[in-house]
Amino acid sequence: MDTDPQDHIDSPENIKIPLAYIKGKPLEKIPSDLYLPPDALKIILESFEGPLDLLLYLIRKQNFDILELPVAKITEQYMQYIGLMEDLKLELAAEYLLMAATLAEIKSKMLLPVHSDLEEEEDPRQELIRRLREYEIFKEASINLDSIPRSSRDFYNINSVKYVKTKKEEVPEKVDLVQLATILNDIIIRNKILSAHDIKRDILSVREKMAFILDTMSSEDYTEFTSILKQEEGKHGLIVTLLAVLELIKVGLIDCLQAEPFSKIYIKLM
Amino acid sequence: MNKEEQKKVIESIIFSSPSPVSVDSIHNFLSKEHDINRDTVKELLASIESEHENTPVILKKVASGYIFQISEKYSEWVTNFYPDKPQKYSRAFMETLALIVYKQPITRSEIEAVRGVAVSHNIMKNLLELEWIKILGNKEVPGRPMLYGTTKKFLDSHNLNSLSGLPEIKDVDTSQNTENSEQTQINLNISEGNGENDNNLDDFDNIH
Amino acid sequence: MNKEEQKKVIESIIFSSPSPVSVDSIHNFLSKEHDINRDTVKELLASIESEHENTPVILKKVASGYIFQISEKYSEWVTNFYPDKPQKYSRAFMETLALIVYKQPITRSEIEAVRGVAVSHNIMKNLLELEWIKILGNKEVPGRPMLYGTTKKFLDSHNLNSLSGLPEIKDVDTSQNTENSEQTQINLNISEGNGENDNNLDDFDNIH
Repeated sequence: MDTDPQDHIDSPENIKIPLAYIKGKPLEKIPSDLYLPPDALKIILESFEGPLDLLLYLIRKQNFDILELPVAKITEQYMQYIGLMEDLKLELAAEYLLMAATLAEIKSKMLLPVHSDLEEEEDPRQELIRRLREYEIFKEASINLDSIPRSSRDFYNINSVKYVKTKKEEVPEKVDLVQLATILNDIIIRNKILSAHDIKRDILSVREKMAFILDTMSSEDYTEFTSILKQEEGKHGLIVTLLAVLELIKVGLIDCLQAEPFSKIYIKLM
Repeated sequence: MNKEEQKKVIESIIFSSPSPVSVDSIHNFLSKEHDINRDTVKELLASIESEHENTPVILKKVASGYIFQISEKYSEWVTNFYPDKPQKYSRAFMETLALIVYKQPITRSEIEAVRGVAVSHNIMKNLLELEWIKILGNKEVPGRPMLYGTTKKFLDSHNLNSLSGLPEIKDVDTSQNTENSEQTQINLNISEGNGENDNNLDDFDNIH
Repeated sequence: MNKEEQKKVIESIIFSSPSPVSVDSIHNFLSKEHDINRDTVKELLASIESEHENTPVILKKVASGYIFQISEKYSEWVTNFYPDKPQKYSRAFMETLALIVYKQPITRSEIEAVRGVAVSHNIMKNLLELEWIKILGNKEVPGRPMLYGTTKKFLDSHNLNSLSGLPEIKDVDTSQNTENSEQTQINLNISEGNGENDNNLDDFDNIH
């Protein structure tokens, strides 16, 4: 690391807050004589569940009252953490940056002189305080929820005790005859496409087919896969079309839907 | 078939079942061939329950019915017998679950609003696969997002009869509630819906 | 821990296990904290076994160890309690059946030619066991492959008097038919063949 992260954390007016606890001992700064692998720090920083979690941590560690959120201090510390995360090239979720902007906005609003005629105006911190309190409640609830007895962890159900099935007169399930007819139709249609003849190879390239698909397809409506097949292209055409579709899905240009295995496949432009 | 025999049939059914067995399903089954009423089934279950009281195997009533369980006293032995540690769920998983449990019916974006981060697809998939949550319907707002709630299986997995058995949560301050009158309304709509959900949602109402 | 307690621990372990528990694994576990030898474990198991002898749940020794099982006497009740799940036929099964129904008499390789994939042995076996299809004879081509067709039982179990009661299939365009003259021949109207088993054979005879 070229920048020593402790510069960010230990600015003089800050109360020391541990970065993390290692074996019960608070890690307040990164010891300069000890090489802390960036990966380890990454894990510490990644353990926050999001910007609200990070803010709550900063508030709680310093025994601040949420209701009297010291925005200036918290913002500064928050920005230091963000800086640290950026230094470590952690992929910063957009939510962290959004929160940074929110904090900056609140901070600047707090600096504006309060007009006596605007007394009714909301405290700019109010919404954030509400969100923090709400998040804290559910964070706590999740911890409590995790601690109540759970099956196969704290107690054990006795289920599925085996038994020897006695023989029953089995009546086989009927097949749906209409479905049977539809299936035969499908086979015949499929077969038509597959059994076409005399295709000259090399005529069809996957690239070309991709272009064709992009050209003919709409981004509004889904098109059924078999409708883009050309009978004269036969089996080879089917394969090339399938490859083209797969390729287009891979690069994210088209969207593909299939309700269940073997059902029709629908595609549309993204 | 005398009562002792009936009890043994009921025991066999509960032992062999992969999930808790409801009074109704036992009653439906036995009444096909015998003249037996629902209250008698309940009496028989109570009798089985008391007979097992001080044995390593106890009969337990949970949300979706009756199931045999290793008694608390011997659970620790069982835990120690198996070298594999039971699955631990991530914080993100538990927080998402907590929001669904306490704020159901809730949409994914409502969960995200409280947590301040996106809910991963995997967590929702996992919860749905565990059958701890289910889709209750769609919220009548643009986009008609899906509304999630907990299932009986979630309660079963925590030895609960209803949501009211869960730890209480602190009140999110009252300003929040009035602001969210819309949600209360949706709540009502769903509880009118389908039979099975009713209990869950009623219980949910009780919490608040 | 006295013997009674040890028995209860063993019971709990076997009850909670999804698969049989071996004497060794019980012995290893108990001997970690207690002075117990392998023979004692076996004695305890024998004692548990005899205690459960006349209960609905018996202790059973199988190859890999001990497991609780519903006693034979109550197995029938349990079997009846669980209604058979309706069987779901696979797509491959349905396609094979469709071809046999509409294109009979047909050989296996003809089915494969149309479907483009091999027909699994299981599907043919299954259809024959259901007695929905039967062997009508051999096709007079090299190798004399067997020709399959449907049975009266297939018609009966689908409430049909004759094959003409089947849903019609859409007209396949003619180019296909002419091109595939062999198939057309086989095609030769089964719809004429009415109902009775033997008609199938008659039709078959007519073709050749």
